[in-house]
Amino acid sequence: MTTETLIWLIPLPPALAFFLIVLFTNKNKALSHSVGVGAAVLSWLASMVVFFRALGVEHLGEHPFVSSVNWLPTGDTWFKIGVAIDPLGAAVLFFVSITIFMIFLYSVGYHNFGQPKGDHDRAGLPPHGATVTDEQGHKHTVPSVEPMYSRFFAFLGLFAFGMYTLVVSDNLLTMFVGWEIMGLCSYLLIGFWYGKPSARAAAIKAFMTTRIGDVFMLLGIAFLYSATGTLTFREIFTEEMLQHLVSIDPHFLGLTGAGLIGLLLFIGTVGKSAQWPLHVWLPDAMEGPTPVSAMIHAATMVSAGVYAVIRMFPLLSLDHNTMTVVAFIGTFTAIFAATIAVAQNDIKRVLAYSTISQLGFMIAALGIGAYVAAAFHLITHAFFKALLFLGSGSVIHGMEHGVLHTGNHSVDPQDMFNMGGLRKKMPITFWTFLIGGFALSGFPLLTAGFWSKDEILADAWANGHLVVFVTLALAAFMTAFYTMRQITLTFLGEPRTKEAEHAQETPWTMTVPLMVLSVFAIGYGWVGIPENFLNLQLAPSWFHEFVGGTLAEHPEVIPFNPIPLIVSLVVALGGLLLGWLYYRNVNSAKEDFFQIPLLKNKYYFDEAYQVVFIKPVIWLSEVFTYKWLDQGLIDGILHFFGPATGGIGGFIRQYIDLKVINEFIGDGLAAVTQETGRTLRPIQTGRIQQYMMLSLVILAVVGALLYFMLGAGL
Amino acid sequence: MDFLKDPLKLAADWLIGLMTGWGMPEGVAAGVAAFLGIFVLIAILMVIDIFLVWLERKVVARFQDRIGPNRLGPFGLIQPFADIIKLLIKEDITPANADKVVYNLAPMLSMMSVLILWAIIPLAPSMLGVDLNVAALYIIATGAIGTLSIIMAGWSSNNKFALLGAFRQVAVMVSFEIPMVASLLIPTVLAGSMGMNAIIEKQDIWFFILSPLGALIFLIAAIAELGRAPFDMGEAESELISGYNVEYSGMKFGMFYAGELLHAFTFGGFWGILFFGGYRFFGLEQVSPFLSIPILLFKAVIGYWIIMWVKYTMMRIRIDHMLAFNWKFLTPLSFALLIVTALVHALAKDAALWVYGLSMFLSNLVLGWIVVEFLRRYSRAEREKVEGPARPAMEAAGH
Amino acid sequence: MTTAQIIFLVVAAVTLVSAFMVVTTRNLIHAALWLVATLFGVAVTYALLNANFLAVVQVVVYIGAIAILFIFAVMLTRKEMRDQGPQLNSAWWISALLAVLTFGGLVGMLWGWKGMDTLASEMPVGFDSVSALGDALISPNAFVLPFEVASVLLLAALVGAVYVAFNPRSGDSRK
Amino acid sequence: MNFIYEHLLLVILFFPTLAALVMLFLPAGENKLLRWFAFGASLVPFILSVWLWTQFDPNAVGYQFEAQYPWYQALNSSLHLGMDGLSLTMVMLTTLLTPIALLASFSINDRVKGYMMLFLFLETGMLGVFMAVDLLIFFVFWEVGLVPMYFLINQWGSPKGEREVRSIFGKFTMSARNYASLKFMIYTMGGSLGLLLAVQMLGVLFGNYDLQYITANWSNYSKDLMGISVSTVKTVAFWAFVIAFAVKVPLWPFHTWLPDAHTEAPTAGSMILAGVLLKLGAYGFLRLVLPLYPAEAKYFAGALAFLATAAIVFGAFASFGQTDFKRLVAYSSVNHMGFVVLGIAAAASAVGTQDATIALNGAVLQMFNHGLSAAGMFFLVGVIYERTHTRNLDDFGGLFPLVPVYGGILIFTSMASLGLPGLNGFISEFLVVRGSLPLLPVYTAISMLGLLMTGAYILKGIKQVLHGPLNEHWAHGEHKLTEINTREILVMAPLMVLILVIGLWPAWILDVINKAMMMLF
Amino acid sequence: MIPLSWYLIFAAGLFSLGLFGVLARRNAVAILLGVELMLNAVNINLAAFWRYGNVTDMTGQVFAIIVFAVAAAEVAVGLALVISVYRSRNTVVADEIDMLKW
Repeated sequence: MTTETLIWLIPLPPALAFFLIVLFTNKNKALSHSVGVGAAVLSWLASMVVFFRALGVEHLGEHPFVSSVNWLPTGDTWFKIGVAIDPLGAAVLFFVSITIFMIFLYSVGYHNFGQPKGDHDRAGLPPHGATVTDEQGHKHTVPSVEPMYSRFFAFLGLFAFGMYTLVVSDNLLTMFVGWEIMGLCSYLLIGFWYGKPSARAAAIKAFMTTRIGDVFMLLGIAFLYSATGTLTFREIFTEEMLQHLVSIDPHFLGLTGAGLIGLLLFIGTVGKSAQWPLHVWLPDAMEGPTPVSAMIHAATMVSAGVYAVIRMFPLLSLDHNTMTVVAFIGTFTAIFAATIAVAQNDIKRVLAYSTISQLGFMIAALGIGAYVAAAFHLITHAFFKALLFLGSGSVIHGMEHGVLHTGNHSVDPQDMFNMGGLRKKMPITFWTFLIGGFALSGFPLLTAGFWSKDEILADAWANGHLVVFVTLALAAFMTAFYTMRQITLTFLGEPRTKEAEHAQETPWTMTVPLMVLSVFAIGYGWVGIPENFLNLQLAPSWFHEFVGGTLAEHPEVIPFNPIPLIVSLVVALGGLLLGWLYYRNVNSAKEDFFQIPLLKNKYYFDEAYQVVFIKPVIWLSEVFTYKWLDQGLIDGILHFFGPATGGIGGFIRQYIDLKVINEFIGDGLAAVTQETGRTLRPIQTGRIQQYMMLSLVILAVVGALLYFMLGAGL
Repeated sequence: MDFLKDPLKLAADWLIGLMTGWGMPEGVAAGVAAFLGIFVLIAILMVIDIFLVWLERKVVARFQDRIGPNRLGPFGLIQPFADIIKLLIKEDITPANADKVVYNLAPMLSMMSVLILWAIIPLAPSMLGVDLNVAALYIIATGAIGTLSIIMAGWSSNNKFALLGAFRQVAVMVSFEIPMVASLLIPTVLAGSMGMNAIIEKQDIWFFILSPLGALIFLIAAIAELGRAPFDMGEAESELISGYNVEYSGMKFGMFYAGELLHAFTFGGFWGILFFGGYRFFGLEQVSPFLSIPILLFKAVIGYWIIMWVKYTMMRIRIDHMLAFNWKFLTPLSFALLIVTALVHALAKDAALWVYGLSMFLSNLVLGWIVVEFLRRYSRAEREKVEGPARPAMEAAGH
Repeated sequence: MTTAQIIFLVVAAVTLVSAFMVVTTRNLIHAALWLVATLFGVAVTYALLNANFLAVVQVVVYIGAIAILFIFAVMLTRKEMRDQGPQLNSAWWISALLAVLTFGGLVGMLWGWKGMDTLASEMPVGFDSVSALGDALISPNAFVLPFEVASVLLLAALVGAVYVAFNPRSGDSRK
Repeated sequence: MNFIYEHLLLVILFFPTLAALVMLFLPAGENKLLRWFAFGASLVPFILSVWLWTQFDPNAVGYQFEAQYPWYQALNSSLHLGMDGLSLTMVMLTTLLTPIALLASFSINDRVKGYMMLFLFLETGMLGVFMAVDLLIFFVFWEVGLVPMYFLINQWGSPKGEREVRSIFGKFTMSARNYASLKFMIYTMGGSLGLLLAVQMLGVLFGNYDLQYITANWSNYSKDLMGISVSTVKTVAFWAFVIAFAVKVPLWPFHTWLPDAHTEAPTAGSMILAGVLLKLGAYGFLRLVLPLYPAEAKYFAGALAFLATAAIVFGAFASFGQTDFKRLVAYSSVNHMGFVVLGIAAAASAVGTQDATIALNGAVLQMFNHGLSAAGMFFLVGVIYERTHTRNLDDFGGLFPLVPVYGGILIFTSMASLGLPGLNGFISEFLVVRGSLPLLPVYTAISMLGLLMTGAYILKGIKQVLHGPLNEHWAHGEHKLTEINTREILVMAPLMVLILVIGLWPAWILDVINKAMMMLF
Repeated sequence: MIPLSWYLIFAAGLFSLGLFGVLARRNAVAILLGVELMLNAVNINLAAFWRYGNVTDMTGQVFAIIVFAVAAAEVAVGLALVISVYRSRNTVVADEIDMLKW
């Protein structure tokens, strides 16, 4: 099979799995997850084949794998859609396929496959556990299987389809298709336990917030399309096309055409990658099952946002203003989210804010032109954040064991202050989580996070973006701090609750993905070690060479500078140390100095949005548009016509019809007619033959008259 | 050979030659010759009629396990002549208050309606009165005269039984004319012509095989048209003494009687012509009219025999059942059959002969099966309406 | 005088005499029978006009059905066998006058028409008027619609006649 | 067969009427027979129009399958039928939706015969508009479609509900369905008065009503008329046309009949109303307004776009503000049809350019797509209404576990309505936006707000019906909500398949539309 | 040969006789007899015009056929009416059936 065909086929298995599960196997849990995992394996295999074939191609950037077909007729021309794998695509495909595969596998265990059905479980709510009686007659409460098990795999499949589509597509439109399908899936998956009002609200919030971005992005796509006549990346990123875009003046805030398009597309990313000010949905998205969080935050959706920006980098970089905006948003988000993360107690929420923060890193990196660094951080982050989320899921799962054991459902299994000492109960989870956490913090030399984050800082320093550099360094410090806080509160020390004491290690389907991902969380950093690290003149960074090849102008290798290195060493190690020192003594939320209300309540952004946007929109909809405009004004005008017509009609009837027409004309005529009829009545004898004679006579007379009067020439 | 091939023309030519030799104008001579031909034909028919009386009596006797006429002549062959003599010498009674003209006209019309049918019967390819292009309708038209004669007889007799018989008979005849027309149209459709010769020439396969159902309908309608049992409403001895001809005696009655027999024989002949290939019999008709006439007559006798068979084995049907049978069953069926036949004919006429024949035959069969099935269900429903739902046999046995 | 003319004159005379009898005979049954004779005459006229189909149909429809119906109707609408009272109404002479006038008017009007002396057209060789008539009746380009309408009319008349003549007191024989 | 082929349009057009007339003779009580008969009869035009589709040559210029029958010869108006890519798409939509709607109506038990007959008449009315190549015929069918719909709403609409009518003359109440049907009828008729007048004017002017002839001559007609300058006449006539069609589409601010009519109509009525009847208006724009008044349309494109944008934005807002599920869906039609008109307005402003063609492609495809998704949505609302006898969103809640299949279908269809990429709505909306943006950038940008709110109200619907804590009222006892049944799934199946197929591979239908648009404009 | 005029005059005579019957006979059945005569007269004309006009154009004969159908219908309905009237009013004299006045 040619590589091109194979690329076409990559997204298909998950989509087919979706339809298979929805239409046929939804009653059978084992079959459903087999189909789902099988599809993930197929896609993974195909992705690996494509990836390794891509590795073997010299100058893949100039000669990517491409294939396209006609899709939409637009006048005389066709809009083509197609697939393409260039170095960036290949690199992204690599991590996407692995994480997706791992998440699929993980979900089997996470949703308690093989466990009995719950006693009171109902579709739409998380499983509550099942009571089983063992041989001795003792009753145990054990985790129960998810009631909508099959559905979960179907959604995951669709999600994977969206992501693969996004990665392999060679044009913005199909990319947008994948993008939006993921949006739908995130909606469905966040609202997976739709019975919970919070989940339902979170799902809508996620969808709507990202949709704000999407709408702008769509506008940007349309603009781009009408400006260039194509949406295919290869064709847009040619020299003359980019020049043409720059030359357009859209009369908007002094931006160039390229700048405006870039900005519009970037707003899409802001929504999707949860950048400030559209970040609010992502923490709430934690309402979904943990594999979903991993899926959304690590492997796919938020990465997709960054991926899109990386993709559009040649366009974005054309306009200085846009780049500034991007850099600002990224940097601000990085520090902003990091401060919030410090004050969160929910294990997943911390990770969520951490994700926002890390995405801010990437965006900031792009904003300062650090193309490769952003891509690199995207991938390493995907690995270790997926690891962390899956790890936290494992922790929660273990805690739920404990909750079921004690039967005390008031204990929140996600609150870190209810945990402690889990390293003994869940060793595999602990060690993998530790790896992930260290990677996130940028633990020097060993972890992937260090190399990628260091590269961003180095780029910022080298390009002279001092503000960005300082802010990001601060954010990195806080990252290390809250990561250590999390690890300390969760795993170290002694169990703070009974439930934590009874936590259990999770099954292999959950731990294997953790272990696999932890390998990448460490190892993947090594493919991007800069060649002049410590001026050692190592081999050229493979990642830099490979991914950098995507761009037409090969990004230059920045010279080594010890300052960013030292800074990143200091912030990472310092943060970790400080976190450990402080939190090993903190035993409850009250003792925590960082539970500042402003931070804990996320700077009151939700509340502000509620007041500034949502309430007015509801008022606008329910009262202004519907009640006042439609029912009041327009219908009011209409309702004027009905009664008015009725009134006119009434008048006419009363004074013209009844008086004049009826009484005078109508009745008068009738009286005359009646009198005439009465007089002429005797003519009617009722004898048919007399009638016939009469008619014949008349006929004869009339005929004769006609004959003679009209002339005999007839 | 000429004589064998076309004796009629030979004889006519000779006659005309003879008469023109006497000085007659040619037109008059042809007229006289034609008249002579008609006369000869009628004479032969009369003789045949006489033998039909004998045949009928013989056959009915056999059906009833008797011997029949056997005293006069060999096998009682002379018996009919004796009968005729008896009829001729009987007193000719005209009832009081009878409408004399009409009374006397009726038997003549009755006989006439039968005889003029022979104008269109082809005895041989070259031997027929007129090759009318509306011959099939002509059969019906002559039936109308028969009807007229019956009602005239019934009315002019000034007898309530006669009138009742005439009414009933006429009602039946008028009703059964419709399936008759429809079934006559089936050979017409198949042959593409109403002419008798054309219909016969088309019958490479007997139309009976192409349309057995049509032949059956024609037979039933013909029996009703003839007023023979089981449809002998006009006579119905047990109810009306003798129906419309109750007041007739002597040779006037004889004319009704002989007319009926000849009519039956004639319809047997038409049955043979329309559905069994007429004078055709494996090419024998090509040899000589002297072969084809016996072939036709043989077929007519067979038809006549079947009509007799029906008459002497079936019981009489009540008048309302009979009319209901016609209007609710036979007429719709005949129309349905006509439509089916026309459709199949239109669809399959260009196909191979065996395909055409088979599809025709099968379509008839299918239609017949549907009808029988429908009748079965209908009658079961009717029975259940009267008797209540049929009980299972076991339960019934228990009572 | 050719043979055809003689035949025509004879037929016409018989027909007209019969027709006269139809309208004047006291006995209605006789009138109906005279009508049969008239109709026969008309049928023969058709035959003279080479309209075979019309001739045969005339016999089938008029004599076989309509005349019979008349006879039935006459018989059903009388109390005695003999007809009582005058058969013509008091104004019969006006009617006679009108009829004569009509005849005179018609003939008078026809008299001046130049087409009166037309002779019969030549029949094309091999022309079968029956099949031509059949084609005309069912051809969409010709008369299929009137033909179908006529059939609907007949059906309606059938149903209507049954309904009108049905005696509700006698009821349905099946009940 | 040859006869049918030669008169294919006529057969498709009048077969439903014929079937309805035959139905007149079917026994009134035999509901099953009547339903199946009507359903079967409506399948025939569908099959024929599929055949039509296969026989249609998208590359041929002008009308195909043209057929002309004498009609009103004194006026030189003839029953002139024709078909191009535009009408073909709409005819397909109509003949597809009618059997589906009839299948959806199998649950009607009240006066089935009349109901089914009205539906079949309705089909003829709608098809006639799409097939007419004669202005007078167009108008006749335009009005013919109203009558059955009026009775369907008035007689078979939701039985409950009072409507308080407030006006400056005071207040009074009437039954909701009566109000809705009256409003629908009078509004549409009132709107089309101007159209009638304008059509008559054209007819008098040109001595015939042949669309092709008038199109060829009217747009560059330059003599004064009745002492008034031709440009004034044209402007007035243009607005007469526009208002008639705008009411039908409906454009803001002529849209208020729509939520009432849709809400009160029986389920299948709403399906057809939203699925096809609204398209008549848009079709009118494409078939008559743009070809007849290119200059005026170009001049007033901005105004049209303003109204379209208002429809999009206000429609979306109003939809979001509803508590009645069906009304929510009804307002969504205003929103979606706004995109159609936006595309048309954009195209009017620059006829002949590629952008215009794309915008028109989008508009026509949006018509087709909205026909599918709106019909589906209304049907789904009807399904749940039939079971619960309430449409109030607050009465539902958390029904997903009770009706998983229904829920899945509802989400699927909602997403099509929302314009999710991969489903049909996205393609058309994208094309409209793509086509309009360079031509009418401000309006297009504002309409994006509507697109955003589309998401909001769709999600609101799903949230209130399917998600959230289960309303125990529907979980047990006599109120227990039953799952969507096989018939109802069969109703949805073709819609869903088409939604998906067009979403993934739109070229098969868009190619026909595209070629038609290229030839028309 | 026979000129067309013979047929026309013959038909006119028949028609006038029928007309007389219709106008003068008292019995309703007899009136209908007269009507039949008139119809036949018309038919003769139709057939004659066919024969004397264009023979291949079957319009005349078709008209005659349709007149047959009309006549049959007329007789069926007319006689049914007569019988119905007779049943209710016990008379078939046209002059006595004169309720339908004023």
